[in-house]
Amino acid sequence: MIDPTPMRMRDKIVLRVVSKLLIPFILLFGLYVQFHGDFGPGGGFQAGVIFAAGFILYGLIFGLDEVETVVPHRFVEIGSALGVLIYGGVGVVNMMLGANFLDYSVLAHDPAHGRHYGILAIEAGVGLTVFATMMLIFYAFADRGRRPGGAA
Amino acid sequence: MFAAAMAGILATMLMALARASKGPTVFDRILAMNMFGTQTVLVIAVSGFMSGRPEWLDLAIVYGLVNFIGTIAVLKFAKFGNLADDGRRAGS
Amino acid sequence: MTGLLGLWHYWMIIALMMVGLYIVIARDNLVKKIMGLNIFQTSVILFYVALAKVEGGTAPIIPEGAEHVVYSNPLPHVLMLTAIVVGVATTALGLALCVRIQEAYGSNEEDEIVRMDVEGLARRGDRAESAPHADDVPPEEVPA
Amino acid sequence: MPSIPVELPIFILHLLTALLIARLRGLFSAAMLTGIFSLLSCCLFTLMDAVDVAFTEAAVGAGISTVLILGTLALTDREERQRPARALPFVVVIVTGAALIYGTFDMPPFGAADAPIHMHPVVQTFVHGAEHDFHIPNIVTVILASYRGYDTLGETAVIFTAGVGVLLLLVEGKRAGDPPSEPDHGSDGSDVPRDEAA
Amino acid sequence: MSPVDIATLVLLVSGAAFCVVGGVGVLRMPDFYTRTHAASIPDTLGAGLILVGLMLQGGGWIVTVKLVFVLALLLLTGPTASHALVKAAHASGLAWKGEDDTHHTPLQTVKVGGDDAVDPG
Repeated sequence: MIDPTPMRMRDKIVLRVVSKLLIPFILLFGLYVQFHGDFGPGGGFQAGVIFAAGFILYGLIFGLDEVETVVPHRFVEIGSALGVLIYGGVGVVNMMLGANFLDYSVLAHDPAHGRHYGILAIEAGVGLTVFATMMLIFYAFADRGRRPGGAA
Repeated sequence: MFAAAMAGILATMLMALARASKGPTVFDRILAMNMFGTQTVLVIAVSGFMSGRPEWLDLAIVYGLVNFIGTIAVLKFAKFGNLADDGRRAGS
Repeated sequence: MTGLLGLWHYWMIIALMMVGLYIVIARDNLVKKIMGLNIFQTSVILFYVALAKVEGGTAPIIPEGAEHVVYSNPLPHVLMLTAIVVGVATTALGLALCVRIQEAYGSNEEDEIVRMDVEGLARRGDRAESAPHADDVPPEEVPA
Repeated sequence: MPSIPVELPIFILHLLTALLIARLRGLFSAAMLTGIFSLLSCCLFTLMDAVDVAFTEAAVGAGISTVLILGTLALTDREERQRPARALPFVVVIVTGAALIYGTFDMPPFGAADAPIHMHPVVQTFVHGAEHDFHIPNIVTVILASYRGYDTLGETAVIFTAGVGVLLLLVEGKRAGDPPSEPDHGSDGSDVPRDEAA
Repeated sequence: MSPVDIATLVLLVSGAAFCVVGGVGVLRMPDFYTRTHAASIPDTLGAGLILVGLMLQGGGWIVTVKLVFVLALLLLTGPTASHALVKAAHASGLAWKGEDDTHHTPLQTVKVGGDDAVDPG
């Protein structure tokens, strides 16, 4: 194509400072959405995507290598499976405690509290899977884009 | 009064869309897209007050964030042709 | 006929769906087809959400100290919420397929890919004219 | 009907955006317009009381989807080939649309409280249960995580499977445990060293 | 109508007016750089006025706090995006109206015509 551009994304100081300022808040907001999903709009699906969006912003500004050191490939690959495992595991724990699969009322003495805990646990599993899968997909596409000869 | 604000915002959205349609350069489209995103945030904020349940401004925050990320991604793609890193390692 | 005019939401959604369908069936570029599928998907989601709306209702989140509040139907919302996330995951899969097709054929246009496939098959047929079941051989990738 | 003045212009903008996506040949511009399209559908979801759906669409549609399409365009052709317009798709689309609109004539009007979908007792069970059995205000979360927990488990598994599929299709010859020296830039002389950050 | 309502009305209408002005500018300005100038009006002033107007309407402190967050976010990201956009456009050699476009050196990697054109015409 064309010879390398002299100015890289991370050399733009305004962009760099603003995104460094913004990313912690994005992640904090993701956690808020994850754990406030019982009371307002939100939940695991949304929180996972917002979390992934924060890291994708980091990767866009600072380069793929940087974000791969923060969220390694291995973590992403294990995490996307682990989330499903947490979800199913909560169901199995319920069965062991004598209730039906995914009937959370036995997780605490008060059935309402047990249901609340169960919902929090499986939302965490969903969030982990969604976050890890989105990162996985982003890595897969972006990684292929930087292979020599990989680009069309 | 909310309706008046909403009408203004919707008119602005229409004009931004017209600019996104006309172009002529890709940067004009990115500009229109960014502006459109801001107007969407305002639509959500105002419509929450119109419907009488304004407590879902979380949505507006997400819109703002996502709009910024989308603009940066589009910009990076326009400049470097990929999303991976700074174009140094892209196919030469 | 105020009854019919009360349906315009659905008509808008159908118009949207038809735009998506047009892109899917009329365009040859595979990435564009996926964008069309996205439009189609959004219109289906909109349709479900429109079904769930109750006039005078509010979002299905119980406000504090609520008594006799009318909520919109939360069930379609649940179905569509998961459908969106699954939709983006499957879109990613489709896009990955597009990338592989581009690498194998050097093109992302459906008619060119089909032409290459047919030519590849014909060449194979010439080569293995005497061999039985020549058609069973899967088409190999054709260099661009 | 107080809802018409707000929803109608947004529907029209939505439709215009979709037509614009259909018309543009440049895929990069079309990818940007999908972002706008998704933001507009979020607005519609919010106006139709589906805040959770709008939340998801905002996070997914405008952010991740755009990034993914751009990532694909980095690896594929960026422009459609010019082709003469064909008549058959138009006919198919118009006939299908007419049939679907004819089908809506039997539907209850938009927002009718006595539509069959709202009459089913399961909805009241869910709403009542969320309030009294769970003490959780967000009914959607309750249904998602508890009443339809199996469904959500399946959906989560589908997301995981799609991720595995993308991994199989796009990432090759490298395992998670391998040292970070990818085979990509081993022999490449023009390579930049890793610790260039300073 | 209480004084707060009147203040809200004034803020909302003036904010919407600024949005419309920005929209007209984006549509009518002659080249990309002037359009950027117009586009930053709704991003900052228009959005700011409308959000402050909504804050006056209240609805609990949490609503106000969230509105402040939205406003801060818009004020942070809008100018940043505009800045990055203009820098990218300038680096890619996009000429402004009246500049003779013989001396600039295009650096863009996306070199396509048609809808994705980097240079007009």
